Amino acid sequence: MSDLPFILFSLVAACAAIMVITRAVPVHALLYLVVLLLSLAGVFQALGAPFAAMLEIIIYAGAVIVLFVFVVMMLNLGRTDRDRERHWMAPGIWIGPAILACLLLAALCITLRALPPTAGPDTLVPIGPQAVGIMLYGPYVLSVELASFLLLTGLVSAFHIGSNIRGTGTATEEA
Amino acid sequence: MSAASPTQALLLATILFATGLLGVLARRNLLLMLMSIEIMLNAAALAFIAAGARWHAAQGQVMFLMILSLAAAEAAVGLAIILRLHAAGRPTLDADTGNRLKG
Amino acid sequence: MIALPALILLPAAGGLAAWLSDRSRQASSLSWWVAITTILLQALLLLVITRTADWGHGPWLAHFSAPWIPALGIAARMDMDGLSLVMLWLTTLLSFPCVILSARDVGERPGLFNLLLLATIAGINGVFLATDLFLFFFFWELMLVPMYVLILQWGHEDRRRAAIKFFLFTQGSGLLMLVAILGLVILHQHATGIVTFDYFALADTPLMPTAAMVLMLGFFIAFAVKLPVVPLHVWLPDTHTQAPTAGSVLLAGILLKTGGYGLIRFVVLLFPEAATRFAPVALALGVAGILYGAWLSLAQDDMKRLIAYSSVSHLGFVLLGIFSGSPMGMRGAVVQMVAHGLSTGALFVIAGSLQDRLHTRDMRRMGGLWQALPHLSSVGLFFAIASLGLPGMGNFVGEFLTLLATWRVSPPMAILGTVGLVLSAVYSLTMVGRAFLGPPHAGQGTTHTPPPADFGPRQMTVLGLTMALLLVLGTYPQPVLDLSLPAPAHATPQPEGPHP
Amino acid sequence: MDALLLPLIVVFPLLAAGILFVSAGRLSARPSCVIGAGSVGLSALLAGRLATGFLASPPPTGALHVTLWSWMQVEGFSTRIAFALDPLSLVMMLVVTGVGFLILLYACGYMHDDPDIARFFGCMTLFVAAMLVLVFSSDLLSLYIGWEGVGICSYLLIGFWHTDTANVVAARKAFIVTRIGDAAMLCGLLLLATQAGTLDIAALLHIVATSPAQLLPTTAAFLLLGGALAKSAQVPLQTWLPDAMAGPTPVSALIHAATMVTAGVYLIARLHPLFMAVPPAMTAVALVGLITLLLAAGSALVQTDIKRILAYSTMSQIGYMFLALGTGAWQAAIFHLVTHAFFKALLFMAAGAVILRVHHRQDIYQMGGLAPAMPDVFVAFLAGAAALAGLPLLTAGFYSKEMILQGAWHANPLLWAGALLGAFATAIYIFRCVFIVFLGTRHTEPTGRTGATMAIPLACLAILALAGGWMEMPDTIAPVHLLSHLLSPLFGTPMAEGPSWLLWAGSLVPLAGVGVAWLLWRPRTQARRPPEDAIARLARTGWGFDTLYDTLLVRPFITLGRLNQSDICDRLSDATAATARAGGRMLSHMQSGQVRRYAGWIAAGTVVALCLGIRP
Repeated sequence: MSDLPFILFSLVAACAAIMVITRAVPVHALLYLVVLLLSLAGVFQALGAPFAAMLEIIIYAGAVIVLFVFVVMMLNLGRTDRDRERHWMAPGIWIGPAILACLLLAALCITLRALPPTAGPDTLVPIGPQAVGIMLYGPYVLSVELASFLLLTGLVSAFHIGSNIRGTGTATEEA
Repeated sequence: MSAASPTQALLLATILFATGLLGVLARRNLLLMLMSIEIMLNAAALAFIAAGARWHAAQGQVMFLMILSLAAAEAAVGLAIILRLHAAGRPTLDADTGNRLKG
Repeated sequence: MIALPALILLPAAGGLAAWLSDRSRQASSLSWWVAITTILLQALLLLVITRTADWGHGPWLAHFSAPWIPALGIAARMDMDGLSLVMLWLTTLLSFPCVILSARDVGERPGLFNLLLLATIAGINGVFLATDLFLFFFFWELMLVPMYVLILQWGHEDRRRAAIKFFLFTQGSGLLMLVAILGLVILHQHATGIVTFDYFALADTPLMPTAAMVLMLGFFIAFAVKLPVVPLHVWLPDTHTQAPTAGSVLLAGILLKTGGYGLIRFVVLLFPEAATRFAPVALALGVAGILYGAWLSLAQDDMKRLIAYSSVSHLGFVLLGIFSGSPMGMRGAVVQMVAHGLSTGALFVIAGSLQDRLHTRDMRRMGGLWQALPHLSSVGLFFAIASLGLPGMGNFVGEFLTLLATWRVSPPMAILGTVGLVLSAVYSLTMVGRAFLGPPHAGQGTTHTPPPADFGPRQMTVLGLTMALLLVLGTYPQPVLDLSLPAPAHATPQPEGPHP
Repeated sequence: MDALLLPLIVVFPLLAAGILFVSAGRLSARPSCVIGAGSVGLSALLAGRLATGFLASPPPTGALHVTLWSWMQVEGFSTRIAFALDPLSLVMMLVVTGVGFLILLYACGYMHDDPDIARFFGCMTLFVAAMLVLVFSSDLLSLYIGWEGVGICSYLLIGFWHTDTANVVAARKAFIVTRIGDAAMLCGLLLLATQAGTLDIAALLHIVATSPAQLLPTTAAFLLLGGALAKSAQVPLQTWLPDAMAGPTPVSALIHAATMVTAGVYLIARLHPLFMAVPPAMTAVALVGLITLLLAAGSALVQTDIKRILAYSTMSQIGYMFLALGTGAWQAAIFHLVTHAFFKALLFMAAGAVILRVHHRQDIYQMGGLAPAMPDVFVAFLAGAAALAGLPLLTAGFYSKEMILQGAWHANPLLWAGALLGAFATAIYIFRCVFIVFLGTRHTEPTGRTGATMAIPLACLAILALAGGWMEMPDTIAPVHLLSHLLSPLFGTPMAEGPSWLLWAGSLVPLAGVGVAWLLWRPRTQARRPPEDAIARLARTGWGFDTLYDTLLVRPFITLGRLNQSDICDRLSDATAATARAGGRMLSHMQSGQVRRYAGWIAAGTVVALCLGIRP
């Protein structure tokens, strides 16, 4: 197995992530997010998780991003929003968060360095959907149920929040 | 040795997580903050996948599934809230005005 | 002896009765009569206890014990020695001015007022009797809460702040004491394997010097806040100033004495070695209290604050006596506590009456009251003179004995203490001069359409008796002196003496 | 029988005081007088009875001991309320009750119209009782009861007319200044009690005689001296006495001339073996006496208030007594104490009679030429003045002062010279007063008349002031030694007399003084007011002691106290509370509701947790 795809996908993912958080126009950011997710799918593939890679593409890059796109469309953003966004992204704003993020990065890196050296096999053996499926519906069936509950609550709450959106705020409070 | 080692994948996850955090902290637009959170979730997912690869265990991908469903639910609810706020007269989606709980 | 718990239950029950009698709203003074009856019954009960006590069979005079929480070694154990008896009598005597003079004039909800007053008295009685540390702590807290409500409900203009300050200081220090109690119990358990809160058992705990010092400090700080010792006295002036008259009397007269009692019973007797090592610091604190209290007392314009700071000064002598390390000092401290209770209690009655009549405590707005209120003023003069330690009054006996005991340990401390006596003359006479003597204040007499009422027979009788007690204490203190030496903690009393 | 009489002498005035206080103003003037003066008169009668019995058959031990009850008895210390009658207390008892009775009788007339007369007599009788306790006590601690008791009575009586702030302040000052001395004395008592375990005077003196070092006598003597100085208004604690003249005149006569201020003299005489064991203390006593007598005489020379003249003269005369004590002439000190009680009480009362008739004016320059209007008072005052000046042969003051001068000569001729200078000044100032008040032109027309209740005591005291000295005479004149003989069991035989020219000097100097006074202030040369200069102003204000104490002690103390009125400790505790509150507010600011900030805190926390986690 070659390590070239992994490195390529990793570089793309990192660059795409940085592009996502620096875009002034949400749609651009979304596009970079798609790039990020796709390259992450590649990384997964390289790590021997084809099932996860597929899910990443289908659900994330597919369903979730579409959700985002719909919302951006409904928000009806324009030039003024972009200008305001630029204004919000003045260089000074970045200092504090950047320091914090760098600190976190450093801390995590040191943690990684402090891990004991890997004693496992050098070669990666792909883990197919079958193994995942057996695991899911074996010992982890309860968490599957939980996940389904979570999705259900997400659905219900999204529906509730989003319903009656034409009326004013007070209307929902009464509901 | 192979470059696609779980350790390097973890390094990538770390970088992504820090980038996502940077986005959450620096951006005032709720939509962008939500996207940054997606990045962070993905970083966590990547860490799980890498760990699964390291130990040859399927649990990593199981956890990925969990994170996936969590991200989906979170995106759904978050976007609904954004829409709601927008509809209630907050067209700028400024997170810093979120402390005004009233619409 | 079953009378000991009765001494605690009686005021509590009387208080409830007073409260209930007020609820009927038939006669407004009914609850007052109930309270007076309770106090009288208490005095009778104490007389009976004194008469039937187990004289001549060792230092402990009466005992009571009943199981309470056996699993934790907690018992409702009470023992009375001479010291307890003296303090109980002081409590009983001072409840009379509290109830007869002050509680009569309570405007709103007199029933609740009487309930709280009597509950505090019940707690104080318990503190003076309990020989189980858990029970002691229970009573210690019991006497604080009603007092807090008293101040909060019937206090003067700045009562919220004062009440909270009082509560924080005393409760915080009480917590420290609880920690010390638990520490002692745990150390005792480590040493002997028995969990008990019994005073006499805990007194025999073998302790490392460091541990003993730490535990002793826990107790010391709790009682030092109550006494009060100087850096910890800050709650006292505010509380005394803002409390209703009965509250001030009770606070100054008895509540502070629980601090002195605790220092004797639970610091010096429970940790003798640690207390001896700590004595130089305590003596210095005592002298600091004497001088600092007197100095600040001199600078006050508010009459009640002046008296409050003078309390700080007087109770410095108590600390001095307790830690002088000799029985003489201990006896002097007890006499000083009794005399201070009587004289300062009476002074607070007078300050309270002045506030009722003139609606101010500010001495800048008084002056020349003697013409309008000759009785009140002469009584005030008497107690001011008593408080400056004139020989022949109780205060002098206490001060002299504590100073004598201190002189044996450290003459410089005793000399500084006598400087405090000079200052006490200064502030007492300044108070008298500013409030009672001199030309009448411009704002008074002329503009007040009815002149303020002077003390009537009721007040004069009660205060006259207090004066007589002070004089007797000053000229013939021997009974109190004989009683006042506390029984040693190691002399375990017999569970039930031959005389029940 | 005598053992019962002794306490009764104290009990009568005490009882009277009790009745007068309890009646609380319900008594009118006449019963108050009867109770007040009557009780002291009864005491005086009993005292006379006791004295004759004592003189006729002295007790074998030299003193009559009555133990009343045990006051305090604790480990290592015990004290009793106990009385003892020995020659010294006998003399004092007679002075206190006798002069006291005369003054109270006088007060009946003087205070007749005062609405608070019951309170006045209550305080006066209480004072007499306390003074008797002081005199009788055979235990230093019960003596201390009387000691402080007379102090508080003095306070009450100086401030008797309490509507005037000045009186109240003067009373307070008197009590506090003496209280400073009392504190020193208390320290002395504490020291003695610690060292000896008892404060019984006889026991203490026994220890002094056997092993004086046990008592740390130097420290003890100086501490007790502090108390005596304050009580007897000697330098440097003398500032209270002139201000104490704010009280009614009988008070000045009884307390601040005849009895209380001599308590210091009594104390030192009572404990004379202790002082004799400490020569530096003796020197100090003598020097203090000399300095005081000169300074006070100087002040008296320039005063214009008649009562202040007498006050300074009292200080000066007590200075003589201290000088006598310091030179070991104990009999002389007590003799002068007695004669001084006679003539100074007389002077005060005569001055009071004058003041009453010139509408409560006290400035001598506003009087003038009063002799024709009130010849009886003039005669009385003249008798007192002559005795004070010590005019030879005829007056009591001459004999007692002569004895003191003899003692001073024996100790140190310089002391003698100083005392003689003082005698010269004394004659000048008192006759200045006589000439200005009673001779010359009249500035105020006197009204009224001096009643019998006031005249009789004046007459009695005038006789005593003149004839009282005949109980003790120098051998050169007549070998009469009644007092020395009486006191000899205590003090031993007095010293031999010096050369006879001492007597001549002592007789001529006062006469010279009177002559000088006549030259300066005889009616024809009387100036309206003397020209002021700096020294006169300084002397009039008591040589600046007041100002000194005020700037050095009182003001800084008060100012600092005012600054700290709200209690720095309290402020500290408030500051703690404020800090807690500010901290809470700061933390509540963190709850801003801004999502990004929360996220930031979460991230920061994560970083911290990670840093803590990776630390091995």
